[in-house]
Amino acid sequence: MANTILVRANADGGSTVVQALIRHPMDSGFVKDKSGKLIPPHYIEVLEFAHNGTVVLTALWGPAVSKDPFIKFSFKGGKKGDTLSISWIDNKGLKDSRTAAIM
Amino acid sequence: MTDTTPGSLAEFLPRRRHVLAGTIAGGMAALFGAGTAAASDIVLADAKNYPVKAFAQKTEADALSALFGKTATVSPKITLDTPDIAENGAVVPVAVQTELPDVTAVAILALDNPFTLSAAYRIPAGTAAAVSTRIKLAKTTTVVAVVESGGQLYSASRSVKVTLGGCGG
Amino acid sequence: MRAWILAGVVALAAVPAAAAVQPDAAAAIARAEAAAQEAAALRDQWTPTIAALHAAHAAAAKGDTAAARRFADRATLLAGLSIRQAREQAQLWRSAVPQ
Amino acid sequence: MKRLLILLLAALLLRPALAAERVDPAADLKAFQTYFHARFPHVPPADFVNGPYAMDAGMRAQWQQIMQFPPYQFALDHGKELFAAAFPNGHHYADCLPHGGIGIAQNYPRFDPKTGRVVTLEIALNRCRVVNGLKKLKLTTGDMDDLMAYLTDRSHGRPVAVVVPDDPRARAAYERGKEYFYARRGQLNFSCASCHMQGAGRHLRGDVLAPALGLIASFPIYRSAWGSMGTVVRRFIGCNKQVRAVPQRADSEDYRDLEYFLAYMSDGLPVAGPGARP
Repeated sequence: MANTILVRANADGGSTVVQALIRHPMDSGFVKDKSGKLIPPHYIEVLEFAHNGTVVLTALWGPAVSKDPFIKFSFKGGKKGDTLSISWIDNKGLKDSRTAAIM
Repeated sequence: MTDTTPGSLAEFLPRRRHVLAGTIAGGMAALFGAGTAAASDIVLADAKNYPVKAFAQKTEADALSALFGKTATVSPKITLDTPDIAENGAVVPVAVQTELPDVTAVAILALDNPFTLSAAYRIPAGTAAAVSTRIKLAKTTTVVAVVESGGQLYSASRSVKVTLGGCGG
Repeated sequence: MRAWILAGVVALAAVPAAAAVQPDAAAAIARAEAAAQEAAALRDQWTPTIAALHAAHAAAAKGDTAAARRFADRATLLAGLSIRQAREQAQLWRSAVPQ
Repeated sequence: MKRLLILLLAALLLRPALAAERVDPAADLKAFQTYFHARFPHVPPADFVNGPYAMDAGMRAQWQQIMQFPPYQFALDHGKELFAAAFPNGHHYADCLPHGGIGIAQNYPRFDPKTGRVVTLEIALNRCRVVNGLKKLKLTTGDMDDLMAYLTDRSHGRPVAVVVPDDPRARAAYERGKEYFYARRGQLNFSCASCHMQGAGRHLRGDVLAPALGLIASFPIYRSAWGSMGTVVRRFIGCNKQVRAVPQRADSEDYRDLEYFLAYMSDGLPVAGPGARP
């Protein structure tokens, strides 16, 4: 699978601003396909960000989060070159993770 | 996945601030490349505690009860930023921010969606009590932001008009 | 624009009466196909024309000749309207250009 | 015989009338842009490329939030990879295009004097594939969007500079595109102009109709209604269907010429693609 996680983490005056975009259909279970059949729910349940091994945000998502979901938050600390790791797992057990350097 | 911890988020919050539940099987952790172990192991552990029930509720009270085991009071100290009219119900930007102290969680609810709870965030110490995300709205609805601060729940709400629902094609 | 839709609606309403005549579905479908081809050649085929044609074929395949004829006549009529539109617009479009 | 003579005579008589409608793209361009500037005096000329967001403050605010991390980012990254990847024969897309394909999107569509046809950048990419023994890509969705997102991004901010050369075939193509834009079609009897000139800035359900001026400069777009990327041809097909007209083929002369006309009408405006729309 191609990379599903895009992340921008910028250290800025003692805190780090994180923005991430995840490629995921986030099917709600309420939308029908062309043949009129309901597309079963398929969505990210948990998304986690960790900075140097410490969790800085846990997102618990339901099917009402938009397709290709976006999240923005910030945490204290973090400097250029530090490692941020991002992982998600969905309701079908699919998962992905990646690390990014703070800019 | 089952909801192993009723009223989960509240208990679930303080418990895991630092890395790695020792309960994770080494084999699972090995699925991920070196260097990414931290978040990926935790995500697996948290997935076991995913609050399925909270995401299946149809009212604000039921969702909050399932997630936090308590009810919220309205607070002027929460800023909820949503568009007045959503350009497309499939992608509605929502930003929550608060000046309340000791924030441990933020939740976003859409009262007229099929299921009320859209997203919940666990906010560890050191993380700003401010998140922006994008959610789907099925129709015109009240969006509620809930903040857990000092063990209490507070909320703020805004109405969002939706002309093009987020449930259709 | 409203006149067009109105013309379409009025004409459509008139169709069922014609269908009361004992149908010759094959001939009606052939007429509809010819009209649709002419519309296509003018690059102004309407989607409802194609939908009506499909419905006519489907009805004919099920042996419902009355319905087949009704749908075919509707397709012929819609194609006729689109042909008229295309011919008129071949000149009229210029009047919409800002000078 | 007599009838033939009459026909000939009639044809001769009609000629001056046709000649009076001389094709003058430069004059059209001026009239077209003047029309929009007069209708929307508060919209800065370069802002027309932002379509509905130039007309509605509430929508603009949402868009600006979404653009913090635009949903086309995946397409852009993937497009960059696709563009850089070698074909099985070792050649690249860059070998087929002027300036290696970088910073050229503002010049498309172009009139190709060899074939006498209009060539969009999408079609140029497909030609490159065929020359190198590969199958054409779909012109509407998928890898083509990603490639276009990347190439358009590399022209971001450059003024659209589409040329209608002094070649009767080019002028005819331009004129056909113009006709396609202004002629009403479909059961709803709408032209492109009905919505994107007369209707520009008005609300249609939840949408604000984008002005035709600058419309093309934001493509390819990530459209929330699609939940994916689409080329301008994908949008043409959608517009045709919305007015209940059977769409043309994606590589049809009609769409090439229409895109040619529309792009020329946006000459001078900055390339703003890839874009995000509701």
